[in-house]
Amino acid sequence: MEYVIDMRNIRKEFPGIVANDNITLQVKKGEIHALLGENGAGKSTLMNVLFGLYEPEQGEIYVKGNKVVNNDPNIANSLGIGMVHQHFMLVDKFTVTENIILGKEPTKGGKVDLQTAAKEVQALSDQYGLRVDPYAKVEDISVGMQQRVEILKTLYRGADILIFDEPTAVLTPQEIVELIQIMRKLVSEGKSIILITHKLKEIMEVCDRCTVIRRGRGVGTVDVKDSNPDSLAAMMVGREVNFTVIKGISEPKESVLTIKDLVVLDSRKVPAVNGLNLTVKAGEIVGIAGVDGNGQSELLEAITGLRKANEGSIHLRDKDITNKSPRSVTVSGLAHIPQDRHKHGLVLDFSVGENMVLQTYYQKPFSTNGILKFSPIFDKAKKLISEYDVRTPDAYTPARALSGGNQQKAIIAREVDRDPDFLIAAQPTRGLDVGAIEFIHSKLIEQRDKGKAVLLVSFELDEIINVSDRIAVMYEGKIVAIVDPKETTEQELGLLMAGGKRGTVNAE
Amino acid sequence: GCGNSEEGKSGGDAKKDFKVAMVTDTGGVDDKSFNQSAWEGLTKFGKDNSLEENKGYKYLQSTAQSDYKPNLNSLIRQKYDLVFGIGFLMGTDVETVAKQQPDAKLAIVDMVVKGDNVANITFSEHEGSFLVGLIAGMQTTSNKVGFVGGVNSELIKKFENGFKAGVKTANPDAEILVQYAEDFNKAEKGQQIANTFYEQGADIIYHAAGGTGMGVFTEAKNRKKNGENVWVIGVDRDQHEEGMPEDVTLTSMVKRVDQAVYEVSEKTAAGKFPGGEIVEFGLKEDGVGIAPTQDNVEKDALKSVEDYKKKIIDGEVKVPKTDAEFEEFVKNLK
Amino acid sequence: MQNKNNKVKLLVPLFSVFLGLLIGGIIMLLSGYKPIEAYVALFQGMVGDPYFIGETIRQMSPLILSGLAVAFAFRTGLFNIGVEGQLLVGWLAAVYVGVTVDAPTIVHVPLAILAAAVAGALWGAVPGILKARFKVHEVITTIMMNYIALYSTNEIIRNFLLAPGERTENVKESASLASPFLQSITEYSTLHYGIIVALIAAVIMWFLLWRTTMGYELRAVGFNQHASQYAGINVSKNIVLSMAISGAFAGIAGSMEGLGTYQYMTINAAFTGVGFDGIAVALLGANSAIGVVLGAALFGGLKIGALNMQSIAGVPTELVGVVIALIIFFVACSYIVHWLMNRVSKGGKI
Amino acid sequence: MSFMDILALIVPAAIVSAAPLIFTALGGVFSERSGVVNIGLEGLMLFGAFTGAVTIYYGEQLGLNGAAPWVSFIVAMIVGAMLASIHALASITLKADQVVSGVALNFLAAGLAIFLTKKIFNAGQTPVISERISKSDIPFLSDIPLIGKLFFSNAYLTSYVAVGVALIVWYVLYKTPFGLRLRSVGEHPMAADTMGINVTKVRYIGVLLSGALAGLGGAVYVASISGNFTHSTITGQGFMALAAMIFGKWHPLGALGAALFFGLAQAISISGSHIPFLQDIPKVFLLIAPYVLTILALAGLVGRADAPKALGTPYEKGKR
Ligand SMILES: Nc1ncnc2c1ncn2[C@@H]1O[C@H](COP(=O)(O)OP(=O)(O)OP(=O)(O)O)[C@@H](O)[C@H]1O
Ligand SMILES: Nc1ncnc2c1ncn2[C@@H]1O[C@H](COP(=O)(O)OP(=O)(O)OP(=O)(O)O)[C@@H](O)[C@H]1O
Ligand SMILES: [Mg+2]
Ligand SMILES: [Mg+2]
Repeated sequence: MEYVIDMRNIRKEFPGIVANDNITLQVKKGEIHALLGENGAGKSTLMNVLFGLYEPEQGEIYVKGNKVVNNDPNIANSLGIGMVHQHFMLVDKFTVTENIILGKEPTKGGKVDLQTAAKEVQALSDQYGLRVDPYAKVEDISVGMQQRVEILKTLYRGADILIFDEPTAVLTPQEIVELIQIMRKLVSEGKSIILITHKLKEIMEVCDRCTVIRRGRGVGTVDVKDSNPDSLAAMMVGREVNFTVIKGISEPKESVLTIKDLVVLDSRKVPAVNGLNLTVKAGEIVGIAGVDGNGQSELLEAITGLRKANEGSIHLRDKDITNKSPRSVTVSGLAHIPQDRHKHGLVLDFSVGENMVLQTYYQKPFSTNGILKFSPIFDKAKKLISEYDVRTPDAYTPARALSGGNQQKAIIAREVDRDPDFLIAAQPTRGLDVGAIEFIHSKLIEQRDKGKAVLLVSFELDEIINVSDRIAVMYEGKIVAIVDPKETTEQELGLLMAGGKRGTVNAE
Repeated sequence: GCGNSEEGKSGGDAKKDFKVAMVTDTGGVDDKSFNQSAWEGLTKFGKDNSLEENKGYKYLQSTAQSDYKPNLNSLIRQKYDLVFGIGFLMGTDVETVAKQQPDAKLAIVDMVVKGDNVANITFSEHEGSFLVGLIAGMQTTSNKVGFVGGVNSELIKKFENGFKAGVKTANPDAEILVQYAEDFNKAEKGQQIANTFYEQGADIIYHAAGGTGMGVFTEAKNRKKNGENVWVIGVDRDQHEEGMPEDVTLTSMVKRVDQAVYEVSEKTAAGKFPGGEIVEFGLKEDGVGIAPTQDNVEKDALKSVEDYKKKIIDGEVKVPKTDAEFEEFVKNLK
Repeated sequence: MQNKNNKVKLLVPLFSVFLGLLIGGIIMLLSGYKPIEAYVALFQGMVGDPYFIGETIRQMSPLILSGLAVAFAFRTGLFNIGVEGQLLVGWLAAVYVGVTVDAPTIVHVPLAILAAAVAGALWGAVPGILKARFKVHEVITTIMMNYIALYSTNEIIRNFLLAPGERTENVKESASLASPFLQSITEYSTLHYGIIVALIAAVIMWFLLWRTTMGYELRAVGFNQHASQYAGINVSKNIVLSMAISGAFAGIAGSMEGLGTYQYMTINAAFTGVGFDGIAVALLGANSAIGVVLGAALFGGLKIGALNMQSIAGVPTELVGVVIALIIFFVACSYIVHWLMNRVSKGGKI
Repeated sequence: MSFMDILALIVPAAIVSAAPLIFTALGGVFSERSGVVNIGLEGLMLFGAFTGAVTIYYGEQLGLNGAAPWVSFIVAMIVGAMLASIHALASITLKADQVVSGVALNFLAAGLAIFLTKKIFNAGQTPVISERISKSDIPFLSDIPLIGKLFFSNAYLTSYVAVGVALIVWYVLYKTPFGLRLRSVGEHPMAADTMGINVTKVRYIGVLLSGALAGLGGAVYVASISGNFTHSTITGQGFMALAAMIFGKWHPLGALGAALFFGLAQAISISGSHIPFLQDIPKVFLLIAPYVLTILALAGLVGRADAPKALGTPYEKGKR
């Protein structure tokens, strides 16, 4: 057998749904094998079966030629399989070292030998170029470093078959570049990798072969060098997909959002936004490009009233909304697709219908005199569900039961439907498949064309360049440059985001 | 659930048909205190009159205040000729039930309520406490004694003032420390209060504090083990056992609820139910007194106890019940 | 589908009660009592005749209210162990108004209940404020507030309201919930009009939570504070409000005792236990209004019936505590109940 | 009274009354650090007190003499762990709501303990035991000036055992592989699972240990303070231990400190009427002082306490 991993005819059911239906996946030694499919296609499920978290109803698994019964991550570990999960499996309050050695702790006289462990971690991280601070607490380190910790966890256990479930969804472009280098290095040492990603560009760049699944069934496996993004997308979705965002020329009008000399402190009381100026006009999409941690979150929180502005002013049209409550900012005509949909965007235990009126429940017709009116609420919800193609059994289903993509669509439906003057979209497509991305981009542009002002914050340079009419580069709490997307390149943006200078920069 | 109790010739003189029962307060029938004592009295009465337990005489236990009325009612509905409510907490319930069921005969211990069909049984705790106070006053070597109360109330005040009067009578120079735990069930509080008292030089503590008093014993035993000469005076019944094996119980002030229950039952069975009356059990009636275990009490103290017992019974000495009466009493001592 | 779900929802508690009684019976058997006789007495003592029905209903009223208090807080993400203390201050407030105010019944009773609600609400709001403002865990503060309530109410009675018998005066006739009529039809049980108040409160809780914008906000904050803040809901205000409303229910529970069952307040040597029982009632009733009413009926009935079981069959009342505990366990482990029910129904078919 | 005298009055008293709370709160730390809420501490402590009283009583009959209390501690720990296994079964294996299960445990323990007492002794309470843990001076240490009198004289050996156990728990939780695993299971059980840790097993151990320590707390209460078991021996101490655990931020040494703080506040409250500058304060204020002080301390100094992240959520493999 030439395959290190050979999963045959895997079937895995969840109550009411077949997540994997007769899927076969074969991975060769030393290759990077892509696993592609829409949101909810069953990729993570298949990998969890391989990792021993789920037991399949049917099918066989061969690892390095031997048939295995793998119903425990311990067995997977001993078979040399390691997995970097889509949602990180890290204990926030532990240090990097503690997270890595958990379950396989070196001891000295019955006591965890942290010193030796940290040394080992350091050595391992040097070997593969995975920069981490062994003594830092996980809650204090960047997402990129957290991911490197996840990788180290698998290497520490001697894994030679690594599963990466959507590793790049949460990374900045720089971090993605680093990760790709790391993956190459790992493969060059004889390890094999299964990579799940929605970014076709990444597949084209690093993968050798690609297996595509659709709605729980295998569509096929192709050699990447014989394919192209269009064909992969078509395989995955079952139809042609448009990548280039179709949009007309923007016709900016009056200023809607005006920010002057804004200073915002972060939770450690250090200025995260430091004298920022920005205007967004009606009928344009302004994209904010920047490396994570340059004050984007604090900026959005200050605009939306979730965080106090220490200096400066924010105006929505003529209205001063500086340090106004979220409610009054919303009422003034702002809508906000938040970055973290589970934390801010939805009350997961509320029904989809109840979530659809999260900011408007107290207004007519959803309530009168403090009494909720359910038929208008659910009528509205049903309308939005069908208009925005939110896949949910009905409006009464808890939001928790929806997939990430559909949760996101529900939020967008709610925010756009309020017909705001000004729309903030923060990482609106993170983790979504190409079909869903296409839909969301078209909605943003539709808003612009209706004469609304849109502020897009994203770590995806592709998205920023494709969707924005103007790009504001944010660095260390300031807008350091405004560039025209048609006249810039990813390289130039990357340089500016890293604090580099361009000839004449005029932050308006 | 009283279908099987035979409809009978009630009110007859024949003791065979006489049925008597009691309702305990939340302390339970074996609280080693007045509930238990009442039940002992009732049991003795039952045995003496060859009644059958649970048919001729019985008790019902209450786990909460709100159980009192249902329990009283339940017994009346089962046609008991006399029903005792044990403890002043049941006073109002007894009063209401008596009003609603004018044919029933009830008795309440430690409390006086309105109603012609209720016998009120009270005790002169202050008189008994006076006697143990005398002993404490005479036997203290530090001239300092203590009193630990459960919850500050009119009833417990009788214990306190009687005790203080006894101490002052025997030993006008003695200092008396007083503290209420505001709880009948917190042994650790009792222990801490006792600790504070002993630490300040008291050598005898009288407690009227139920379960809280267990902590007083604990502290005394600890100290005795470490060579200190300290004592506890028990309450309600002979608490000699609580003081063993270190033998810290000096003596106890006993309250003969059994005696009272027995007597009232007997009277009622004989057709002389003291309805509407207050039946007071004092020294004279042997309703209160010092415990039979007196080994640790000195001879002259015992003698003095006998003297004053007589004086109190004869009305020569009037023992104070309230703070005001105590003030008055002390003034007159000088 | 929906229908079947509802059926299961009802069957699980019923089956749990059955299992609880079954194991309770086994314990009785092992310890030498007669389970059948005991259970007959227990049942008789719950609903056997008008008197017992009256007592059971009377026992239910404060339990419904303390259960609602716990359930309401639970629904909004808070654990109120302080119902006991809120109940005590409510009791005192109701009795105070009942004793000192002169007014016609139509005014006096609502006024006294309102006083209880306000007192309970204020007492409950303190842990709410501490949580909203200082992030102090409400479980600790509510436990502490219980003790403070116990000692303070006792002291207030001792200093300002004392009547012979370590208690306050009786409330005036005009403030009393007691009903000679209800008592006479139930053979002089302690039944009073409080049950009506309790049932109205249950409807209010349901309506508040599920039909008003206030309830929407409270539930949203209970589930997800961040999203609530994002949606413009004032999180701190809602935490305080939730604790205050919960406390108000608890306070009214106190007025059941003060205006109905007792007509006065005693110096309490210990907690009444009604507040802690409320936790069990709320959990038995799955924190829903109707569930709380049913849970209180079961709980109150068993407690009252236990007295008769003791009286007739000689089984200690504590056994009912064991049975109640078992029932709560089985309700909580609905998983195993489902499994057993499946076994039984399958076995029945074959 | 001099300041030293006051301290000499208060500090030993605080240490004496804190021991049962310390043990029980440490039990709470084990359970909750593993992610299982334990409202049932009260019931576990109560049953421990019952077991302790019964064991000492029969130990005396069997002639164990001074060993009887110590034997009772071991028995109470075993019985406490057994009782806690019901909570573990319900809340870990059967995925019951942990609060509900804990509340049920409290009812069960109270009902069963009194029921059994009545069955065994035909009385509502156990007989008073003679063999107790007694106060004594700790040799040498009690001779240290100042400190010796405050911390090492006239104290129960069990109090020092409690402090020692707190240190051991700290060591176990923060220095050993088992501790690392237990905490990881309470923070992020799925992460632990993917690292090959048996979440169910670790949580069971956590809950059983909580039962053992709470049982010990109850038995120590009987052996050193109350001397017998009645229906009102344990009324609220378990909840105070729960409060101490949260006050101490789920940390063993924090719980130790909080329990001592409670003891100290209680001692001040009780001795207050004999301390010169506190004498004139109305009694009721002294009475509620321990509870008010706790609230003030929490609001002013301690503030937010972060519970273990996964506390209260049953772990189901493959559920997100
Ligand atoms: N724990 C679960 N319980 C029930 N159903 C589940 C569970 N996990 C997954 N599913 C179902 O299995 C299907 C496949 O889910 P899976 O997470 O494998 O998708 P995916 O391909 O990884 O999607 P994405 O790209 O969004 O990560 C989903 O549509 C969902 O309905
Ligand atoms: N708790 C749950 N109960 C039932 N189904 C679930 C649950 N959690 C997830 N699912 C199912 O799993 C599927 C995939 O969810 P998943 O969270 O992987 O989506 P996603 O797009 O990857 O989200 P994210 O953007 O957060 O990564 C959904 O279709 C959803 O139905
Ligand atoms: Mg996935
Ligand atoms: Mg995803």
